[in-house]
Amino acid sequence: MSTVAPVFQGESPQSPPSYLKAGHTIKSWLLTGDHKRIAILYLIAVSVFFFFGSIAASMIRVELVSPRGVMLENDTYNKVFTAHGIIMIFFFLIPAIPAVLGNFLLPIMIGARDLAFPRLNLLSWYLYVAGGLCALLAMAFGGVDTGWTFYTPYSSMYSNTNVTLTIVGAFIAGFSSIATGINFIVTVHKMRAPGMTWFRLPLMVWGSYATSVIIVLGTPVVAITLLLVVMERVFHIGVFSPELGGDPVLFQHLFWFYSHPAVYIMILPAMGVINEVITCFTRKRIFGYHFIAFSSLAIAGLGFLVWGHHMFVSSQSMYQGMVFSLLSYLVAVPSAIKTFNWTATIYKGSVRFQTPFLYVLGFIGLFVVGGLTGLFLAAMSTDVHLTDTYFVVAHFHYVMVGGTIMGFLAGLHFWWPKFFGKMYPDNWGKLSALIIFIGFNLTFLPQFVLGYLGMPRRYHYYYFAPEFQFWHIASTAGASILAVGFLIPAVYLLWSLKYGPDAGPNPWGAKGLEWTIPSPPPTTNFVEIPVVREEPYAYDAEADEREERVPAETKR
Amino acid sequence: MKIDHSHAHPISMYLKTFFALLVLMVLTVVMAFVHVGPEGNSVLNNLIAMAIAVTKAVLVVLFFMHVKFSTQLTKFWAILGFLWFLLMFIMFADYTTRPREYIRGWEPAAEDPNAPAALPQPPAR
Amino acid sequence: MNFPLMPDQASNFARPYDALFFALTALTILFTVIVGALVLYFAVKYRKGNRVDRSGAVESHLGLEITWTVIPLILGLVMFWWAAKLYVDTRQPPQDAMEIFVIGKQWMWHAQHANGVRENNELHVPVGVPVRLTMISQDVIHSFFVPQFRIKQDVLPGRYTQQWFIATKPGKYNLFCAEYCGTQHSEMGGYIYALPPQEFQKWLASGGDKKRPNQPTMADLGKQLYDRLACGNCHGSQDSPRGPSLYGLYGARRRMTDGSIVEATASYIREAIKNPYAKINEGYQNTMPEYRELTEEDLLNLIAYIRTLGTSKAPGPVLGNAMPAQIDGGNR
Amino acid sequence: MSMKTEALQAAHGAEEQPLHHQFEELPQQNESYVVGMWVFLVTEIMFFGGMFLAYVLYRWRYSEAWFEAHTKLDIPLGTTNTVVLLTSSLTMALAVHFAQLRNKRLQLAMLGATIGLACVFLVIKAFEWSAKFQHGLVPGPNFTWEGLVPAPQAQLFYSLYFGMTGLHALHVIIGIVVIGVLALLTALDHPLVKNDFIPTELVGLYWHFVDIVGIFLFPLFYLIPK
Repeated sequence: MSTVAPVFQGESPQSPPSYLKAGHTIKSWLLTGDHKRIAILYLIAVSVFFFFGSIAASMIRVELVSPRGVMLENDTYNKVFTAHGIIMIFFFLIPAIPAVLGNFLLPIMIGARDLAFPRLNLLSWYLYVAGGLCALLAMAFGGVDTGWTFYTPYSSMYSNTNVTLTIVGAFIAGFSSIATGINFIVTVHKMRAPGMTWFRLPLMVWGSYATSVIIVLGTPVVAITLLLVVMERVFHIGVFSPELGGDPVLFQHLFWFYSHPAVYIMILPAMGVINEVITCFTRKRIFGYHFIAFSSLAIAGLGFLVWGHHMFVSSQSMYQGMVFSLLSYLVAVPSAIKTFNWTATIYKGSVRFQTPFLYVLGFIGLFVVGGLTGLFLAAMSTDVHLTDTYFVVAHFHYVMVGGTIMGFLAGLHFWWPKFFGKMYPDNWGKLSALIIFIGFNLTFLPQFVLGYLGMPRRYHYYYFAPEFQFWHIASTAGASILAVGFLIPAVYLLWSLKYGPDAGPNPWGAKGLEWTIPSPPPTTNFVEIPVVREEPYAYDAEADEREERVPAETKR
Repeated sequence: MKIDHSHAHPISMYLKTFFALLVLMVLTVVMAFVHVGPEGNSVLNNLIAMAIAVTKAVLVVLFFMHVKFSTQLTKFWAILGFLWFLLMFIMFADYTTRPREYIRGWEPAAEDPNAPAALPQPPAR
Repeated sequence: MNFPLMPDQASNFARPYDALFFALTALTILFTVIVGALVLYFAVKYRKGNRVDRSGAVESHLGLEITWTVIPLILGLVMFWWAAKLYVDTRQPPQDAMEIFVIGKQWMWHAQHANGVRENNELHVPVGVPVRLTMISQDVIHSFFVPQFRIKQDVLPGRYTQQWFIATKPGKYNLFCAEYCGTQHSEMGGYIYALPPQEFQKWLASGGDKKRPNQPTMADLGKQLYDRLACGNCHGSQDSPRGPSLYGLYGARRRMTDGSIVEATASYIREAIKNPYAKINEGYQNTMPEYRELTEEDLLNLIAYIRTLGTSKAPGPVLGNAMPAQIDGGNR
Repeated sequence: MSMKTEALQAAHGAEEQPLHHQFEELPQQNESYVVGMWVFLVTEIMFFGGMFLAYVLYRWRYSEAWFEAHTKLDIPLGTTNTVVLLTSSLTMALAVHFAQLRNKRLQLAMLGATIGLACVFLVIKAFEWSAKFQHGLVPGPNFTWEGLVPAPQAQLFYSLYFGMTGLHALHVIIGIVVIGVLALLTALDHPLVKNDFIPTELVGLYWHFVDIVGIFLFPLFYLIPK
């Protein structure tokens, strides 16, 4: 989006210092109100949690190589997969894109100096860290073995592990994401620059807005549900245990009322990132802007009406199951719309195969598989056989890892030069994207077969059915490739911070307000609030090609 | 909007609202002891109690919380929460239809002429 | 090491299930290939510097949008209908199904045949005969899963759930617990043996694997318990002032003190023993003690015995699968 | 839009409401805070909503037990408490009113009255609860129930009673702290609240929400028809 605001070409002497240089003390970071610094704090924190979660994942994969296990005890294994689930979902996938990329970019994209409530933003980071520490403490000292779903009555009456502390951690982290959600909603409503109408917003902002709405409407419900579990556990007063007169299925209803929409909390921001990256690297306007924008809201709304498809075998009534199955098919449509629109966006573009775009290609491929295998689970009778098996595991990893993490990496590679003003080696980036894509498919395609064969999830041993072993070995082999794929970016991104060439304000030749300001941006983002006069994604592939202008693509 | 005085409303508005709330308060207590509707059926009483509570809440929201005088945006968010809460009641589709699930054949197989003869007969005595 | 691709088709549900599964698989592959091929083709054809016609690109096209909204929608609705129909079948056991009772507990499956034969972590069923499992859990939620039969049903504490199937092929199949239930969740499994009917008959008559023929049936055990607990003191062959008779109770409709009509199903009787105050027959006081210490196995035996005391003449459709307290409170 | 903070303040003198650095103008700032508070209240509604849902489910399932169990609650005390809460809502609304008029003395008086009424509410609640403790109506191993309806169902009623009124009381306590801090800052002319009625308005919104929860809890627990 071009604006009347002056476009800086690098840091000129009169421009204010970058946010990275606005103070060097630890205090200036830990007490900052600057959304960009908070985003960096989040980036560090979620990376740490991703690391812990990955360690747990590796332990699971190694353990399953043999039908009788390799190194872990029953209980340890249960604690490890619970740790993997809780860390990855509550402390990585949910905050990853909104709190890192969204925090950094949302105000800049709409032409604001900061989020509406900077102090609340900082508070949300502290809540996140506090919640994460609670969960880590619980896992370090004794562990927790309920699975991330905390199903009652196991979690409330039977488990002898640190359930309470873990729930307190998830509870606190919930308020962290609520704080972020409130901040984003108000910011999008009230802080847009003049001329930045709703339909000029970058689609990532639409995605973040829809996500925030889900967070605000859903998270409190799981918070109260988990609180009720703690009450039942600690005081033996409760509403879920049949011994106390309750109904354990009520927990599942309340839990999935949030936790199904939570899937969209994880995937919608990633879809937003894809819109930004795909337009830049095809030099095309997005195809079907309005359809993509409204499909985000449709997903956010419909996503609240389909939670029962997690419960087809839970003994909920057959009639309720049918309603939920039907609605689940409806929610598949907006996702299909997005995918087809992205495909049409590439048509007649001027495609540049650079690292972020490779991640986008990976995202589309994996998300399509992940989304379509969701149809098996929304169909009532196929779900009966496949639910609680590795098919489900494979399905949601395709959506969560193939979708959210690919989206996160695409965004991280796209905006890394904006974050730090440094460029990473593109060839290493491409290599890692390729390795991740291959490793991912090797890991999780076999799990579809395993699930169909009947391998239940959360199984430590499978000596009852040793024929599963081949597929487990294949999966573990893929996982080791995937691990290497994740390590490479960690290395070269850190390397680039010190040794990377300067990126300049707009290394990709991208449109959007964030590319009109220096990299890294100054603390107040804009010297003067820009006035937006153009439609979003004002790319022109034809003109680009005609001029045969090589966009400011950094050579290294 | 430059001067804060423009936000202020007359004190009488708050007092009137408060008075209305007290009246409704008395009404709801009285109605709890007056049975309405058919014998053995408390649906109407419950509806009345909830209607009064909702009215009170609306009064508080409109006047004490100034939503009557606020922007469209504020109104939207003020309404959304109360509406979305109602969505959760979808789960009653489960609880109300559970007993409707028709399960054939709880009779002992011995009395069932269709029972396969080769099968073990449950003991008949 | 072998590379299995699909589980055996060993029940009546397996074939129709697999038809749907493969239809969905075909759909998945089709759309993945379409989208993948288009994306790659466009990306390569329109790569930077490649001299191709780029004119006339549009940024929206209502016809296209409607096309790719409606086609997935229709396909989705077809799949929904197909799957829902199949699902309804799996939830409705035929009337003549043979009954087996299953109790899940941390961490084993316990099965009881009506004639008293019991098995742990194994279940023998006849081929070609509809079998209905009535299941309950003694502690946490478990899930009864037989991949080769394509069936799975959660087993809940405090409430009976059911599952039915017809085994179609003799053999040995996996039995898993599919709902995470604690430390030895992965070892809470075993095997299902589908036997030809005659063989099954023989197996059952010989007292199962433990070879204890002529052991007491479930109803016998129930009778013993009934006598030991002296239930007959209040619930004799005639209604007494202390309690109603249990003769002809099973399946009968009774009026409760709160005016509701309750149908005496297994779930109701279980609740009435464990928690007698929940529903009280009209004309009686709640003088019955709570028999909370009875295990699920005891309860099933008692119910089996009460069933032998006769059923009402016209049972009518029985409502099941509801929550314990209001199960069969039915007509709210 | 391009008016800068300094220019605004210069034009209106020190009396002008302060403009925070991330905002461009006062109406934008004021509405942002109010909308933000309302979005927070939406989360509060959903938070209490989960419990209300459980309440409705079990009341519908165990309606008789619910009626029996509720007869042990003290209707006069519950009524008094709800009136106390309504009155505190009025004083809070008046506190906002005087904040808008920049009448610091009356604003502080109204905030003080609100805190006082909130404390009265808690004291009455404490009396109610301690009576339940004495009668063994606290859910848990020591729950004692003599009545026609099954003990587990009555216990479920009291679980939800203590859970919901407890959560509500927690909100009242938080409210007392927040109002106390607000009064302190106002008394000290702290820049956060000086010449700005929005903080008082936001605290007011929160307090009225607590009142609304009370409005619903009262008939749901104390006035259950047969």
